[in-house]
Amino acid sequence: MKRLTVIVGLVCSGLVVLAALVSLVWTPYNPRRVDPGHKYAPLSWTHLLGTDMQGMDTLSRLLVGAQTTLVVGVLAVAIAAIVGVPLGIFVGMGHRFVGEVVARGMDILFALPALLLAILLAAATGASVGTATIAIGVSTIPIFVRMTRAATLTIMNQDYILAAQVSGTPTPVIAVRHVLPNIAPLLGVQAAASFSMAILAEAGLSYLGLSAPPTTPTWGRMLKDANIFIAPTQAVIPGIAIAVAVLGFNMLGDGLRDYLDPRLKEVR
Amino acid sequence: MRVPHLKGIVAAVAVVALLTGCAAQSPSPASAKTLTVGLTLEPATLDLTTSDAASIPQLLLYNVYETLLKMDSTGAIRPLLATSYDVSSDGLTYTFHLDPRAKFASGAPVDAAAVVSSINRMRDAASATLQSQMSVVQDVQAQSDHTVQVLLSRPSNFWLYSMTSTPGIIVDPAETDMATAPMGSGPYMYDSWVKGDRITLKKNPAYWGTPGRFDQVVFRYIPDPNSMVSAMLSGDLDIMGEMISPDSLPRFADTSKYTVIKGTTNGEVVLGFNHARPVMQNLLVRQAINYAIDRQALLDTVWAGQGQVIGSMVVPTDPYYQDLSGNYPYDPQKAKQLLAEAGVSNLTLSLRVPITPYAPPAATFIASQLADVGITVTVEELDFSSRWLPEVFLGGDYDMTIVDHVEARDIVNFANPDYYWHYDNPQFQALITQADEASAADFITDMEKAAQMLSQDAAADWLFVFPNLVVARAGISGIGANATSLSFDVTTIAARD
Amino acid sequence: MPLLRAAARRLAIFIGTVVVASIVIFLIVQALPGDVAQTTLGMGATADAVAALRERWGLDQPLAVRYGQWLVGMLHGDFGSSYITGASVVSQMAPRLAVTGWLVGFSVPLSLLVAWPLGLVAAMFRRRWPGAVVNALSHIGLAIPVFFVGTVATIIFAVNLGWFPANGYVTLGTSVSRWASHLVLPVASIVVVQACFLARYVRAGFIDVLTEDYYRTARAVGWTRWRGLVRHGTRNMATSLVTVVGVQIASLLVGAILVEQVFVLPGLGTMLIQAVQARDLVVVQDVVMLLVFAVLLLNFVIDMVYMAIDPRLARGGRG
Amino acid sequence: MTLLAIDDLSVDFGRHHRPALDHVSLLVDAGQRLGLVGASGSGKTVLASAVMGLLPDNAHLTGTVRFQGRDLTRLPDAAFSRLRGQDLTMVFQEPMTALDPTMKVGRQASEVRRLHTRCSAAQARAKVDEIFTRVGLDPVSQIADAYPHELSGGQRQRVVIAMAVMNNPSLVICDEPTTALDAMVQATVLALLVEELDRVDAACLFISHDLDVVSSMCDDVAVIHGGRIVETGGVDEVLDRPRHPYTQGLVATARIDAVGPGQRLPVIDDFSSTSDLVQAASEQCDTPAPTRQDR
Repeated sequence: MKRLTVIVGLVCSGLVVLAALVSLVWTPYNPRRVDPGHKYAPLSWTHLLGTDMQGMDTLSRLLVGAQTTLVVGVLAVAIAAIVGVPLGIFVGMGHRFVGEVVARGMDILFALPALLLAILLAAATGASVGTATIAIGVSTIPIFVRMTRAATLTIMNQDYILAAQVSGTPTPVIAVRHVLPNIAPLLGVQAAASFSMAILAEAGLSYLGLSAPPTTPTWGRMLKDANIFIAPTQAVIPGIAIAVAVLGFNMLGDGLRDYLDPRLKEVR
Repeated sequence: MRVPHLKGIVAAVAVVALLTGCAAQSPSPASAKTLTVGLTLEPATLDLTTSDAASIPQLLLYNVYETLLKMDSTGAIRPLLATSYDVSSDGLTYTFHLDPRAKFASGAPVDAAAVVSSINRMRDAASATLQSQMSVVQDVQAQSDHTVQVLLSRPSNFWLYSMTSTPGIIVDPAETDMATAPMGSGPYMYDSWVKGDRITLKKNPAYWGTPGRFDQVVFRYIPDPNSMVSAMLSGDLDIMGEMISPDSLPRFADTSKYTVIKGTTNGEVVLGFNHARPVMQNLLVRQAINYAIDRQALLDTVWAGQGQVIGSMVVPTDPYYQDLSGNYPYDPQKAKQLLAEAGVSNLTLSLRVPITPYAPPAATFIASQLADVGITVTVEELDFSSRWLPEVFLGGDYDMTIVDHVEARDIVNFANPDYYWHYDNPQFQALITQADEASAADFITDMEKAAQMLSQDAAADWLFVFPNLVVARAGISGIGANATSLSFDVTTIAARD
Repeated sequence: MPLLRAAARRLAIFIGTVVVASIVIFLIVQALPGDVAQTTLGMGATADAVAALRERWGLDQPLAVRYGQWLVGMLHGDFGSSYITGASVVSQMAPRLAVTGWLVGFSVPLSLLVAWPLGLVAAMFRRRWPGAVVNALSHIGLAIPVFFVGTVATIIFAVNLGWFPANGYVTLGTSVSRWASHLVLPVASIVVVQACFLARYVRAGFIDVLTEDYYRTARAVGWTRWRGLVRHGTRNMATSLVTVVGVQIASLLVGAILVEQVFVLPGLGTMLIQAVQARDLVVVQDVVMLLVFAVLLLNFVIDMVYMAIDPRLARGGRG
Repeated sequence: MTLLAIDDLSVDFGRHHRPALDHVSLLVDAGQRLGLVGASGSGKTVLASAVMGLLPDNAHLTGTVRFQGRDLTRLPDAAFSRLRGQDLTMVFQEPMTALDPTMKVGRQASEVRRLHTRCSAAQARAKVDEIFTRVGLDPVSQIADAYPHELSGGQRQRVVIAMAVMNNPSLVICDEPTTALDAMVQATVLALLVEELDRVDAACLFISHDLDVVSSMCDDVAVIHGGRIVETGGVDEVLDRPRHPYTQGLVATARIDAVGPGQRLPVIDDFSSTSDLVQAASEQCDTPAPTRQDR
């Protein structure tokens, strides 16, 4: 079952990546070109997934939308990790007081979830995929800080760290050479989980109009703009795409964790 | 054994039972005495003198506040608080004869003193729109208890017309808080406001004219098109006051359940050009854009073919309407040719639109069609009040934008070079002033000329006339087909059951 | 008494954090571009009118003064007045808070109620098909956006079946039955997603318990698999779940906005969006502060609850 | 009279793993105290878990475990649970973790009573007080009201023992009950255990790696190695004249006092150079392992 989780995760997330890659070189139609005569075309061989209210080909938009999905996920996780991991390690290795201050700072940041940040950010500079990504990324920082800090604390109790400290290895070197490699697998798991959460959050922001403009094909936007009464398939298709992407990266993360977590191996 | 979760389970089961048990009762409007109307935009304030958001007169005009004169559904001026009026031959002095029966919901009479104070209130309003509409008023005086005389500084056809709308409302002199407690003389009075959801009006029991048919009228504000349609389909609403997803109209085709009312409004959906931008000052570019957009296809795609294509800033209910929609037929080749002639290539234009049901899809459509003739369009959606207003409308930071100009006879805005289009055409300005001061017959011909001038100059691209689309459940009657004023007028609406 | 001292220390930290948060929020909100005076006056604003309105609303005073007024006001329970309507923010916020409160208040316990047995089954049968089914379901439920769930629920239960109203809200005071019927679909939509989320934590918590020696002891003294797990697992699992539930409540306070939008509920989230659009900064500031305060308070309460649930932590406190 | 009869019991955790128990047969008579000796990983704990029915659910089990004549391996969980804690109980190695950290120990102990005996909370509590006093937990009321983390290791193990003997079981399985305790406490806890076992007249399967402890506690001993019982017999006989090479090694390494100064300390491998050899040797010995049944 562990293996099944990883396989499903790989297949689903692989599909998203594949769609994004394919869309870079080929889409059946121009995803931004309206076709007034073919509004709400049903699923057919000419339009495999039909067309939307503007007569744009849904499959083409779905493929291109995968790009945005991935970019949002990658950048949001990158923001969170680039800020969160060094901060977490620093706090984990450092003084208690510093740790307390950072922890309270993270409490405040944690109290400003992606939605709130996105609303404020959109108010300041206008809504775009960029503001949505930043909001999601920043709101994910506390998760990375906390996880990194906890993992670092565990590592810091290990004898080889003590040995390194006794032998006078500078702290930054210990951080890079000993701590980082040891928490890397955990970071991978967290990244996968945060990735899927970022995709879901972006869809939510799109739904509230806090992300992509109407001309940019994104899945959340397609779902928001679909007329569920007249062309329900046009709402269901991006809905499924979002679910597949989230499911894929979630299961990937879960599968990875099960492999890494020894506690789950010997269960009485 | 003590099971610690038992209590929790029992409580939760009780809650579930409560919820489902309650839900078994009918969720539809409680009684026939309540009319529930779904609208889109909730006002931020009810104070007409500080904000000129159309959502305020939509709710209050005619229903709560009455005007001296009223615009009926055919566009004709009818008496309301004033039974009649006289105009002096020089067109400078208007004398209004008030209906002696008229009184406010508070019981106070609508007398000359009240009218004078109200008109002065409008003249002093913070809203610049009101100020400019009332700028021709030189003096207001009570002649007798029921006679009011208004002196204008110059003759103005537009002024009398505006008196049927917001500038003409008569506010109870006892009014102290227009923002949250409007007081007028209409058949309904303000009752309560659940912010973010609904505003409730209740019947004015002492109304001086034909009383309202409902004990209360609930206006529910539902910005999302799908949610609005859901509410109508599930029976939560009696009337869907604005059909903002016309694609869904087929769902209301069953005439035994629903009545679909189609009419017209004063709203022109305008693809506005920023004439302050050098590239937009080029007539050939403006004309090329007009040729490049297939307006009928746009209307069919974006608004399900409801509405009507026009060729200028004039709607079919205006007395000076003429069909100019054929001036720029869809011709991408011609558009390319004009662009080449103008010597522009690789043109990139910003299209910054407010978040409304029509503008973003129209923008998507336009971006695609302009891409076909080689113009790159970057579309941006802006929240109307917090971003579109300051940045586009006031800040002038845009190349093109799309807005439904809902005010009646707002062609005059093209005569104002400070208006956000920055269209500065002295000939046109002179023509408008001439029309405003002209006799009734000359007014029409002057206005026809003005409309033609705008079209030839491609001052904008008039996409279509915004239709009045209302869906009511069967049994509701009295809804005007055309929305000639900003009001969603419920005073004439009745329910059969 | 160490427990009391630990609590006092946490209280002090909590208060300090709240003050810092208020400064951060004040600065963020003040940094928002746009002007409430201009926004209110709309298309017809003149420079003079805007300036006059700004002066009337005290917007021309220096930042520090306005922050001080705001903070002192809040301590007295006065959250200021809306620029636009002049109504006190507290009076506007209270009904909104009630809506969001009902949403969160119903959906969190109900989610737990659904998640607990699901997680229990998934843990006990983790190697067999019931565990796999629960696991798969929770994965799928978690992957579907809540607004999509809400939309589909509306179509099925309001439009097609007509069991519940499609959207909107009726206050408890107006009619209890209509209030309840308006809450069913929104709460159910949240529960579907939240239960899936929580079920995974419940499952993980119970699996942890299954590996614990005290569970073996419980079995050895005669508890059956299930009853032993319920009896000795729930409380231990709860310690790890408290944080998760806290995070859930926190994210729901704001996250409910999606459901509020789908079901047109006049909750805090909708209020915030409207206030931001109108640039009614006093309201924005207060709503954001309220939400942040709620989350910080929740954190604080969780710490306290931890000390209560797990007596071992009374001494050390949570990491 | 045979109380517990393990016959041809094999346990493995998945096809790809070496069996944890390999065709084990063992008898415990009523009142008998049988020591089970082996190194870590030899299968001692698996055997105990198999008897208690507490193997993880990925374990695959063949053979029979008869207790009072009933085959425990086919007993449904509910029926088995009525047996556990009543007739068949267990004392665990780690007193630190064997008790629910979130529940007061008095309540945990009284649960054991109420699970198997129809009685009121007060009656159960009285019983707990009685047993706690007996096992030397003093002051009783204070300890019963304490959480496990508030007690010392020795106190906790006394609680566990109290829970094990609460219902006068006929068999108590002790899995290294004193290993985690320091030497001083070990002796008193062992003495207490013997006393309690005698009082309730229970048989005992005493698992340990410590030959001294086993020889002081038990009448008989079985040696387990690599999942197999390699030797069984009376304690003195097996320890004085070990027959199986592994047992010889075990005995020699335990008797370091016999090693002269300057001599290298013996290790198990001196007696069976590789584990393969041990396997081979044990297979040469007749299977099942040599058994000397004195009674």
